[in-house]
Amino acid sequence: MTAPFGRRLCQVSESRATGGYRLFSLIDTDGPEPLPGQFYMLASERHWEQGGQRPFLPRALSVAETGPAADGVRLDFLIEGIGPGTDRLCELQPGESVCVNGPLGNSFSTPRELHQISGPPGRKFDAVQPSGAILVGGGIGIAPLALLRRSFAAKNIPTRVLLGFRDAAHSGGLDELFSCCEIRLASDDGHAGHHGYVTDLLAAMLEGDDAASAAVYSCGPPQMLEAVGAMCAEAGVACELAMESPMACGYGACFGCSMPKPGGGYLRLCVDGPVVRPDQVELAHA
Amino acid sequence: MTAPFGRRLCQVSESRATGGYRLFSLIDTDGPEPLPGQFYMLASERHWEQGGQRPFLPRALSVAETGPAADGVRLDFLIEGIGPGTDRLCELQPGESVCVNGPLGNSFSTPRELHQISGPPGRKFDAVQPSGAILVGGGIGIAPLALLRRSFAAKNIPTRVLLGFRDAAHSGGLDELFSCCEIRLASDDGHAGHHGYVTDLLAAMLEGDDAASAAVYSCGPPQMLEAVGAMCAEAGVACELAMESPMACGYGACFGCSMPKPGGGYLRLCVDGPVVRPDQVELAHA
Amino acid sequence: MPDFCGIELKHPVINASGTFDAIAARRVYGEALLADFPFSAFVSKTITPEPRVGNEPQRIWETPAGMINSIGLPNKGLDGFLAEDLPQLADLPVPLIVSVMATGHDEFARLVKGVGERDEVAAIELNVSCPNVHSGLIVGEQPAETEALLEALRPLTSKPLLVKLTPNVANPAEVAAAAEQGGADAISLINTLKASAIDPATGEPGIAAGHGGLSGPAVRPVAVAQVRAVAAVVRIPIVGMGGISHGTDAMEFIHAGASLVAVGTENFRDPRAGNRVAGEIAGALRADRSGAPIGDTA
Amino acid sequence: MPDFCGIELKHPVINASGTFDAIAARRVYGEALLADFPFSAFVSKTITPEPRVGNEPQRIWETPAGMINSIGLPNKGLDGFLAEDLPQLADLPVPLIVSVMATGHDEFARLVKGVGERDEVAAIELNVSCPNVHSGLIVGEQPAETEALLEALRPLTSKPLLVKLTPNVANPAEVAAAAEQGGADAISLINTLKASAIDPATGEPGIAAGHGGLSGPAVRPVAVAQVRAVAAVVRIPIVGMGGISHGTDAMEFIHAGASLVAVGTENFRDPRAGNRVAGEIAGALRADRSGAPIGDTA
Ligand SMILES: Cc1cc2nc3c(=O)[nH]c(=O)nc-3n(C[C@H](O)[C@H](O)[C@H](O)COP(=O)(O)OP(=O)(O)OC[C@H]3O[C@@H](n4cnc5c(N)ncnc54)[C@H](O)[C@@H]3O)c2cc1C
Ligand SMILES: Cc1cc2nc3c(=O)[nH]c(=O)nc-3n(C[C@H](O)[C@H](O)[C@H](O)COP(=O)(O)OP(=O)(O)OC[C@H]3O[C@@H](n4cnc5c(N)ncnc54)[C@H](O)[C@@H]3O)c2cc1C
Ligand SMILES: Cc1cc2nc3c(=O)[nH]c(=O)nc-3n(C[C@H](O)[C@H](O)[C@H](O)COP(=O)(O)O)c2cc1C
Ligand SMILES: Cc1cc2nc3c(=O)[nH]c(=O)nc-3n(C[C@H](O)[C@H](O)[C@H](O)COP(=O)(O)O)c2cc1C
Ligand code: FES
Ligand code: FES
Repeated sequence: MTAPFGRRLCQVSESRATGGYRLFSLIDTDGPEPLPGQFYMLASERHWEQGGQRPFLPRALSVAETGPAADGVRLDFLIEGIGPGTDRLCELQPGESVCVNGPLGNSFSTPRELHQISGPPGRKFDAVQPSGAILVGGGIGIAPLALLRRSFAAKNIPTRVLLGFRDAAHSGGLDELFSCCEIRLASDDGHAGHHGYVTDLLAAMLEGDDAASAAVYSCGPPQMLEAVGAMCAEAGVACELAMESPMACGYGACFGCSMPKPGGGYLRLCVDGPVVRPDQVELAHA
Repeated sequence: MTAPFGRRLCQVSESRATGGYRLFSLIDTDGPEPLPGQFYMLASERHWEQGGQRPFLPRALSVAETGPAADGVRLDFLIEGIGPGTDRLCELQPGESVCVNGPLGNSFSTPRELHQISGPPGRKFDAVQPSGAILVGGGIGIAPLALLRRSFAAKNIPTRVLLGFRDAAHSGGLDELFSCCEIRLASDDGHAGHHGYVTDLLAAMLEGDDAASAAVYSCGPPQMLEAVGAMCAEAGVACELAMESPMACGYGACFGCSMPKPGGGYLRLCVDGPVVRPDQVELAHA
Repeated sequence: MPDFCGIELKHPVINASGTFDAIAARRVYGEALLADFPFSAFVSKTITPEPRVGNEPQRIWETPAGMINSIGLPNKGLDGFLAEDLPQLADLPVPLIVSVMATGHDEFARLVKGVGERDEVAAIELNVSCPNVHSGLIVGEQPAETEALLEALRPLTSKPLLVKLTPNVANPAEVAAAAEQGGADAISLINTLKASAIDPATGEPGIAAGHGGLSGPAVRPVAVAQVRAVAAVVRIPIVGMGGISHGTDAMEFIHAGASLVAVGTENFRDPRAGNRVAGEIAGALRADRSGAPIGDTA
Repeated sequence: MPDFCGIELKHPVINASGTFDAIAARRVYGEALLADFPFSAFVSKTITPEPRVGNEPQRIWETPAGMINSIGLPNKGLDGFLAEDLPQLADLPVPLIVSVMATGHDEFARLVKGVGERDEVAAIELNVSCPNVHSGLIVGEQPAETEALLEALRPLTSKPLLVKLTPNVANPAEVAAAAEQGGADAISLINTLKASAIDPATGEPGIAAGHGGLSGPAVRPVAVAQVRAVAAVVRIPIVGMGGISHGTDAMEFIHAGASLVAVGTENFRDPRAGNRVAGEIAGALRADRSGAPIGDTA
């Protein structure tokens, strides 16, 4: 499946606040349904490129949910305003148009696929039947995991969800995107769930009997992904991470999104990712 | 009377379409009441300086009407969208804020003042008591004449108003700004009033007995101002023109708004104008 | 149908080197890319004699109406390019221009010969924004160095040689004239302006390398001035670039004396920018023809 | 309280030459201008030995995140400046820096002597973006020309001499080092980038002179890179400018090595930009102090 060539205009159908973040929906009349982990390059049609300062380039956003709409596909994005680009996208009003390029990038594997790829001879997880998925999200990084969870549910893949938040003001999307599923929460300030890091929850889970046959999927701040990657490597558990890097184009044109590879050299996160296995990248440099 | 130092934010209280143009009002809580002929440098507070292209500099607009408001002074502007800056100002919605610098520039003289300045010994109009004012406006140039007419009315200066428009789509501001006064219209396409140029009406009027003792005030397209200036010089009638030139700053800082003077050299239209007598500038080069 | 150095092109818009990877784009967009290929000729990313992995990230930084990049010319080297990339680029529906850079005449010669002998290649662009390892000088900053390089390379291929100028000089027209004198068939300009930005969060440069090259609409006025200056002194055709986002921008370059224009940074914002700008130029030319006469756009 | 070449300043923000006319502004804004003067020192528009009326309009052209100007240095000449402008500028509540330009050593000497002997003047800025009528070379493009000029002028006054560099060179640091060598007390940069734009309505340059100088946020990345490069080679203080609109922009220059910053084009958008940026810098420095350590900003 490829993305439609070129950027197209999609209308905003909804936009609302959720726990410090915003959730907005676009109606895409021309693109395919995206896969979990894929992203879009977005820029508001108006008041993006006129004026004297930033933003200038489009911004990468993971699709958090999708579904059929009357006239195409609905795309939901969960967004945190941290600068001029995300601030402008947080302001989107229903009826406004957005320049859209995508869906872009690769997508998450199923636990079975991941075990096939990740399992070199001698690693303990490659023989067993995968016992299911563990999704580990932090902050705004919960976005791509929402769509992943639903896709696993549709495939009857047993899935456990661990989400971490800094505080109540950074717990956006929780109710909207994970309403009908069992999740375990962690929060830095203890306002909900475990008082501490979501990786504490993962550590406990990785001590379980069936852990080695599970597959871990994670998205969140770089330090969290580094920890998750290290814990999975230690435990010999298959793992995929959805990562971020600075992106100008999103389709392999600019070479700006490079991530160091363990053996030297770089991969382009936009076309070789954004979903990578911990052994594909130098996590400490990310 | 000086302008408040610096730019300040003023709220848009109204904005509506009028015959192809827009008329919008700002509430200025800090500035003085402007004089007829003065202008402001305006830029929308939001979506002006963010993004990758123009507009970048503020835009000059003449004040078309003013009056007391609950919390300061109401400023009305009549505007034609002809490029990125004016287009953005045309989009202003009530409640939005605008960066305002002004009132700037000089203002129109009364016929008596003008006769005193313009009348060198031997010119026929300097001895007589001025018979009144003739206002000649073209297109968007009618804006500063609206306020001038009302100020002359308040001073009991007899005033005749001649306005010209290209066509119905370029007749904005007419009803709003000149509702309660007697005017003669001309239109290039004959949709209203005299079928032809407003300068035809002026020519007829300058043939009248009392013409020499009148004072002409004009604002409009450069060719029209050149014609008005020439006709008044020919007829020996005192005249003031409100002119335009490219302005980056509006307060004498950039030297971008220069207009050639007849003897050589340039004046800065923002501080030495925008109201000038035809003998102060090389009209053919304007 | 512009004729450019004997190459017939469907429209006057090509891509700027290093701003469109047709191989990656084909993976992303599939065959629609070829059906609707945005450029009338394709310029490769600059290749060097040996493979390069490119610079350490952070490599890009957004700036007012533009961006800084310090990508560091990642490429597979001459052999890797010929073996792996060229066959795929040969599939494109448009002529191929290969951009090359080296740090000495011998190395440059190896690139020009290796690339020039391939039928898939229509022309070669010499990226001269590089130091000469022998003189230590940036070739494209010195008229004499540029002329000497062209004289050395000119006999090695019958393919058109374009020279891509650096804008970071006091007098680009002198360098262009030297390139023409040395035998160049066309001049392309501008490359990026030397630039830096400081990350407010750290007080350190936002680009890991400390500085990089500025591109995008911010540089367009500099590019238009340089194209005008070069057009005043050379007779060979000019490929104008630097901040072209729309047809009106491209028309600035055409009026300034460019025969072709190249779209660079705008590709990142709109993958179909090439096609779009070509259509906008056609519209502008139609409007111009119906009104006042404009400069020669052949 | 920055100390700049022995001049005590209230804050690190001055104006860029030619972007604020304090005499005209006082007419427009009255005594409020003096009460709330936006700059910690005032730099005059560049004066020349003889009066100049300036260039034919159109003189300015808006561009993405910036503008082109070709004003042509209108000024009253040395005598007119001393007689008419200096007494009024002496009223300002801040030290005065007079910017001067000439096309030869003798003429430059006349300006430096004439201005330097006046008590109202705290320092002199040499605008070297001008041709030397004898050599035909632009002084500020040539390290040797710049050094020779400084050596000629240095003995003529005890006032601090600032050298304002042109950015239209391959290597501004070389010119800065030559200026320091010649006896300059400070370097200011950048002046405007050579630029042009075509009016879509006519196909002709929007600026009557054909080209002019680019300023505003668009050039900031170029300016920051040049300030970094110059700071790496000189020990004298640097006045950084080019596209400063906000305190964060100014902080880029301070981190890059500037002691003072100058606000230029932003004055056109906000007459109080100087004050505002000074306040924003103070805020940023406070925030920096409470967090991670940053570079020296003295
Ligand atoms: C594949 C992918 C998926 C993503 N998915 C999501 C998502 O679902 N939701 C979401 O909220 N975000 C997501 N992001 C992150 C989002 O794209 C960034 O937050 C956004 O690009 C920031 O832009 P900005 O203008 O708001 O902030 P910027 O000002 O660009 O700031 C972002 C960071 O960039 C750096 N920076 C500062 N100034 C500059 C500058 N001038 N130029 C360049 N960098 C600068 C700083 O380190 C700053 O912290 C995703 C990113 C990627 C790559
Ligand atoms: C004292 C004064 C009073 C005024 N009063 C009014 C008023 O009451 N109402 C009103 O509607 N207008 C008024 N104007 C005119 C108004 O300021 C201009 O129409 C406005 O500045 C145009 O800006 P823009 O961005 O919309 O158009 P621009 O794109 O700036 O176009 C305006 C003209 O500028 C030229 N131009 C094109 N491109 C550029 C460019 N890149 N940079 C610079 N120039 C370019 C062209 O010749 C074009 O026709 C007044 C002007 C002055 C000086
Ligand atoms: C990310 C990026 C990579 C580039 N890589 C190259 C390159 O490999 N070779 C080259 O000659 N120019 C390269 N350039 C310069 C462009 O070809 C072009 O000259 C410049 O960006 C100006 O055009 P623009 O403003 O339209 O981008 C690169 C530019 C960018 C932004
Ligand atoms: C309208 C205008 C006039 C200028 N006049 C002068 C001048 O007389 N002398 C000078 O040294 N620099 C002059 N400059 C350059 C500025 O001092 C400054 O170096 C440049 O504009 C970059 O700063 P900015 O981007 O903040 O404007 C002028 C700039 C502008 C925009
Ligand atoms: S974002 Fe441009 S190559 Fe990946
Ligand atoms: S508009 Fe700047 S000096 Fe008149």
